[in-house]
Amino acid sequence: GTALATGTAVADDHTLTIGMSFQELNNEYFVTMQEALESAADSLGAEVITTDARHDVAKQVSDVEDMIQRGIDILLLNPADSVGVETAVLAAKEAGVTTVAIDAQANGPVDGFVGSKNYDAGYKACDYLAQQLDGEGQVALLDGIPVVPILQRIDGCTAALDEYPGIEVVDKQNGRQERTHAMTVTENIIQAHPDLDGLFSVNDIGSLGALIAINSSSKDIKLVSVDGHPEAVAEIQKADSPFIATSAQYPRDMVRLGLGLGLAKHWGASTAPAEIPIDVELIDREKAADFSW
Amino acid sequence: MTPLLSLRHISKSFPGVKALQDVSLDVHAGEVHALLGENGAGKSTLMKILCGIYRQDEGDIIIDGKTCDFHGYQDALNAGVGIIFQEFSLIPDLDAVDNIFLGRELRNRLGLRDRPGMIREAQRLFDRLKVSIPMDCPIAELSVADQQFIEIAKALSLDARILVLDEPTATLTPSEADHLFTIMRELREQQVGMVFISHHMEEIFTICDRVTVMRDGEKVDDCDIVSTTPDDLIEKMVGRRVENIFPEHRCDADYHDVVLDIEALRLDTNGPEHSLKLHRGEILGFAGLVGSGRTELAMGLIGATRPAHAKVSMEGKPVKLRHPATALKLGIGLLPESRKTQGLILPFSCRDNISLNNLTQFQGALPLIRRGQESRTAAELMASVRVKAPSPETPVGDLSGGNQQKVVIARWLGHQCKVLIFDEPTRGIDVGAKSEIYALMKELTAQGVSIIMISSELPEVLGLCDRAAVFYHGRIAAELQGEDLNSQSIMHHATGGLSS
Amino acid sequence: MSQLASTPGTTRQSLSLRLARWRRTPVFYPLIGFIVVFIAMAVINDNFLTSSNMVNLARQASIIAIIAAGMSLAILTGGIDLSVGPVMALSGTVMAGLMVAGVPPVLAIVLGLLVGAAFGAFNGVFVAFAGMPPIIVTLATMGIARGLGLIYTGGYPISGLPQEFAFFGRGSLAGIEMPILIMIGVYAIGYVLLSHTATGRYLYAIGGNEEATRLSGIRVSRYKLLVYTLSGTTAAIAGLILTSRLMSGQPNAGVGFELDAIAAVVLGGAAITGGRGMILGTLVGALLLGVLNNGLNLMGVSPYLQNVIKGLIILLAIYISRKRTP
Amino acid sequence: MSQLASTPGTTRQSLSLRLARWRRTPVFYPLIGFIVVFIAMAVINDNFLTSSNMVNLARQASIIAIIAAGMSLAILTGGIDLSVGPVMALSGTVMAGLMVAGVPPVLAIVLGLLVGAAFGAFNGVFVAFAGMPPIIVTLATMGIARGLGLIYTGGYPISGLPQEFAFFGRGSLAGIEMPILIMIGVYAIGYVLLSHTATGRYLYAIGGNEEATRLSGIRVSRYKLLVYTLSGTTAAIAGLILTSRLMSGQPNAGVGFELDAIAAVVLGGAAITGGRGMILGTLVGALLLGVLNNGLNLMGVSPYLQNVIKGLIILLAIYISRKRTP
Ligand SMILES: Nc1ncnc2c1ncn2[C@@H]1O[C@H](COP(=O)(O)OP(=O)(O)OP(=O)(O)O)[C@@H](O)[C@H]1O
Ligand SMILES: Nc1ncnc2c1ncn2[C@@H]1O[C@H](COP(=O)(O)OP(=O)(O)OP(=O)(O)O)[C@@H](O)[C@H]1O
Ligand SMILES: [Mg+2]
Ligand SMILES: [Mg+2]
Repeated sequence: GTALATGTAVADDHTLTIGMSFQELNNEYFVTMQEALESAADSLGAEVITTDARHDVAKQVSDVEDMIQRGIDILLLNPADSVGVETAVLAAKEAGVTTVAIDAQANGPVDGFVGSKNYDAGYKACDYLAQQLDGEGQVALLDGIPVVPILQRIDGCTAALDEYPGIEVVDKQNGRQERTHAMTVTENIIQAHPDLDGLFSVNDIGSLGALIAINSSSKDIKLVSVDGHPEAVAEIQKADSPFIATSAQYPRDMVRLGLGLGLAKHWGASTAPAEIPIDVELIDREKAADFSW
Repeated sequence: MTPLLSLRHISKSFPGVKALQDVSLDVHAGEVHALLGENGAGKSTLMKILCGIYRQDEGDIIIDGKTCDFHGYQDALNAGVGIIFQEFSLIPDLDAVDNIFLGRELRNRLGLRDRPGMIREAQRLFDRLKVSIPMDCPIAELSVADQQFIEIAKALSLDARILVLDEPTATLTPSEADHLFTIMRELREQQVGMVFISHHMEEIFTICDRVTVMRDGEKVDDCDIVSTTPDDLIEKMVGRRVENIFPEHRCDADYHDVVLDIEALRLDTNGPEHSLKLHRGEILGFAGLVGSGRTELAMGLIGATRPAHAKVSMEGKPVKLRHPATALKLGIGLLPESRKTQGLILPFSCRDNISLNNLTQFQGALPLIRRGQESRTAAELMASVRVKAPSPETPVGDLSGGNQQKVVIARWLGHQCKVLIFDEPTRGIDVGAKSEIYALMKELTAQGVSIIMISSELPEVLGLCDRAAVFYHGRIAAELQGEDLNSQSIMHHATGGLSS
Repeated sequence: MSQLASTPGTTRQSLSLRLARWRRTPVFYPLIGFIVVFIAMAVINDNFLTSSNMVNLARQASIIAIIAAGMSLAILTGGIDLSVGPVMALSGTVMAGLMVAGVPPVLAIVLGLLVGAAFGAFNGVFVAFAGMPPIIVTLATMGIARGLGLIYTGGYPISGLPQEFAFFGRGSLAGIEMPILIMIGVYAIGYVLLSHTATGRYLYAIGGNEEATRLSGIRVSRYKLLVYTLSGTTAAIAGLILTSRLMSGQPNAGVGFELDAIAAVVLGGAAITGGRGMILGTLVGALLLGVLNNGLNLMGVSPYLQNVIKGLIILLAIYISRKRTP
Repeated sequence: MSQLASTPGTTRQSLSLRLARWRRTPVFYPLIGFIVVFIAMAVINDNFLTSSNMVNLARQASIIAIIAAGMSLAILTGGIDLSVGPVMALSGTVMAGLMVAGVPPVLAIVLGLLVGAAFGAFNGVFVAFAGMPPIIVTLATMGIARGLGLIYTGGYPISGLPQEFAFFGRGSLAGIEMPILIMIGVYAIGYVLLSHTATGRYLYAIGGNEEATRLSGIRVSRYKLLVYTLSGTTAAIAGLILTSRLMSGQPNAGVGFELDAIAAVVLGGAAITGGRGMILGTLVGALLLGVLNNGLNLMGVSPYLQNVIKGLIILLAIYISRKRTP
């Protein structure tokens, strides 16, 4: 890739082509990224190709291979699995494509990584939860698909809760980050632990499912999670909602920074940072009114 | 001389049925032994025990003086027993060669199948049977007779010392059956012992040396064939004298009243055009050799297959028969030729099978079925055709072939049908049941029902029909009536004029 | 011998006879299995037998149970419907989308159910009139329905539904929660249809021997079309409940539901080859699956191990109920 | 009449006869379909017909193709194997786990393949000896295999595999990439097995009429056991390639692969009811799916729309190849 694109038009006869492979596209979080990417690419006059791996890393590898066939210059890779995606990174490298991992790190010779501080996200949410419970009570965790960012959120959350000796983690079940499943699992957690006080979900979609279960149990269970999903933010704003806070990520910024980093590397910038961690912000009832992705 | 095979005091029960009770049977080398009995007498069951497919509850199988203990057909094969099954045991998607050698393939040096070798071997068998059957098309595409010959060739290729033939002639023409008898005589020369099951009395007197008669799972008698007569055997079999299996000949037909008028019916675009009239109260026979196209015409007529062109009227009004359901609505019913695959719902009870297409009769104001009424009607119908079954709730699959056939007939009796098409209604059915079915058909015509009877048995056509259409190669070669309806002219037309 | 037998039991043997007949119905073993597992769960787990958990369990089982009712019909006729999950999602998102666009909830629901029925009929046309094997047709349409749902929503869940719509998933009538009530309704209709109408008998007959059924003058194709239409409709009803419970249309819901529904039908004693089974058996099967899911969850069994235990119990249940046929 | 017929063709009609016969083989329509779609893709898309994309396509198709080879055997005998995806994942993670634990790659691979074969045999025992319907058995074992894989890995992918292991997924031999080579090998063995050995005949026979096959003295249960063992083995081989390509054992891999494999088999002209089909047809079917995936991706069709288009093409293909049987 030697073609240089100016801010407004196309250099040479080659249109800059940006490929982005998503781990899923059924989640507003990723769809927001896709929108941000498209509008950014528009202003560059670049072409965008997106694919949806449906959480299947083997499919993701195929998707990337096909994109390479189509001659992409920059690959924004949102890995379904950090390790498994290495083949795709290698293939991209071989084809001279600049690769930036988005949201989760990818193994192999990537040119850069942009992602949230997931440990902090878990930590902040659970620290807030513990404070709201006055450092006392039973808490359950709603786990998700075992990939690094999710793992880090759980780690961060556990670390925060460990600082409060009065808090007991009584259960950890997998809600698969999906509304229906999270709802059912939460219903059962509530049945198994009638005295539950708090719940941490690894993402907002899962917590929206859990919220239904909590509401219909009419128990006082406080709920926190990670993402900043618009539905979650709207929910947090409601008075007396069990949903009290979420550690917000910035999907638009993530993709903007990722694309920027990719372009810089593509143009040959050698001093560009290898990694851009993005801060997360805890959105509680007060801040929710002004927040959106 | 010790017999080659000796079955001693065999008993066998199925849930609810005592199929065999203390049956003994001796077969000597070089003997053709007939096994005779009504439907459900237990013939096939006895033979399946001999072949290790069922296990007897009591009794012994002794071959060459040694008691055998079979745990499956393979064991019986190893002991030199082979069988031609009553129900085909062929694989429809495989070709003739694969079917004949299934389980006993010839192999080449690499251990792979030696197909040329098998083709040679199969050709030898076919030559011996004087048939020519294509070797490499799936046998599902062959005629029933060809399939029967493949079944026979398969059994011959076993080089069995004891060969069981369970109704092998039911689907063969007389001349084809004669080839089979020639082979059986050869085998007799080679000291093979054979058990031959058939409902055709004349065949038994043609080929057999001894006969064992069974009734209701018990042995009634055995004797040398020379010391008995057909009437005698029938009496032993049925338990009463059957004077004449055909009802008194009486014509119920009203030749001024055409019920069904097939003005023009072409099955394929290029096929021959059929035309035919059926009168009220008439029994019209469809005679011809197996595979001559009678079933095809019947199926096309009721709309079970889509004919290329059809101009048909019923009682003077033109009708379109696009589906068996339309036919049913107009009062035309078909009793298909294969009861297992086309007639019966095997998992259903007798009652459910009989009421299958009558259910709307049992509905009240709401479209709900009144069970009591349904059961009563079914029981009445079963009684009227004398189905031998423990109760209307008995699964139909547990009945013998003949009784299954009667269940299908009973289904159509529940309708006020104007036209009934019986396709080989007596295939594989014993003499007693046959005469009952004939009587039933006569009863129907007396009530003004018109019947088309497809039959490959000449005596049946001659004994029952008022008129006959003779088929040859998919065409109606002749319509015979009165004086002309005799066996010579039927055979003449059925073989395309070759056998005059 | 057989002539002498039975004038159906009015005598004193009738009790043991009735028991024997009862043992032979397809629901006998499933019911035993259900009771055994139920008692085991109740013994192991203190929180299991509370009334709130019973309601919880029935509510959780209702969605699969409703889908499985339609699946029963398909399996009974010797077919199968793999497209139920995506059809459920599609109908649910259509309802949600219409409501958000301002269509009154009742109309939106009717239209959503019609979408499910229409998609089922689309399956049915291929199965009934083109004579294609149901497993293949619905395998293909599974992808189509999923794609349509995703295209319709653009991949986003649809939220912002009117509050009164929550009634179907969260409300209750006469003290019974709506999802449970709807499930009972579906099964009541299914029971009458299968056991007391001519149509039901035809469906069994088609599964038992399609050719014979056709030759005896029954319009097999029409009934097959009906079956797949009903299966699409039950999927849509499940979609209604799910959408109302979540108060959002989820284009991606129902992944793997077809497998759960098939498991429920077969656990309920139906023959996968058709012709044999009872709709109430399917209900028992669905509740058995529900008890397993709920009970194992309550016991805090790791989700990974749950897969294994559920699989083994299904194997065992089918194995035991198989034994009976010789 | 049979006496008069045919002495098989050695005459001049033989060419048209051979063409007619060729048209009647199960691969005829699939091959036509494949060629049509292939040409369409090549015309629409400039990047499609490059040699690098052809390799790319074959490599991508190889995993489903290998699984589908085993699936062919199961379907041919009138069965099905839904557990292939999880078995693939389980074998792959076992290989990875063993290697990480220091077992030499070759030994780890052998053990991983054995795990697949053993799991297949486990299926086979239930199908062959307990007489349970394959669709149910493998539905249950699907959950079991998935659970075992997840338990074994604790849910996390296993990485850190020795570099030389990459050979099977990323290496090449004699200029052909290993996944493609392995796929060719599997199909060559499958072809000989089905078309030139007695065992192959028996598998067709079992699918055509199991009872009759048994009556011919063939030990049907043994062959069924063999079939499911082989299906487990091919799933494990696919697991080897996948693990090597990803250089990590993925316990969650292979979701929905059973459906793709079934689609490949049926697109390849096999009857889902058994008894009819050719292994090379399955290869054509798998490549057709590969062409669709790759071609639609290259065309930049939205992932949602891809579902719909793929479904419609599968429907159409099966519809056309169905028409032939009257
Ligand atoms: N598998 C079975 N299960 C239950 N009952 C059976 C079974 N097979 C046969 N029977 C019963 O055993 C009896 C004997 O049947 P069998 O088939 O031996 O009669 P058959 O003499 O061969 O009659 P046909 O002349 O009709 O062939 C019948 O009453 C039949 O209903
Ligand atoms: N599945 C098939 N494939 C090819 N040819 C067939 C098939 N079935 C029947 N035929 C042929 O069609 C012709 C008519 O068969 P049909 O069954 O109508 O004859 P039929 O006179 O009723 O004989 P049967 O006594 O066997 O009932 C025969 O030549 C037969 O070989
Ligand atoms: Mg018999
Ligand atoms: Mg016929």
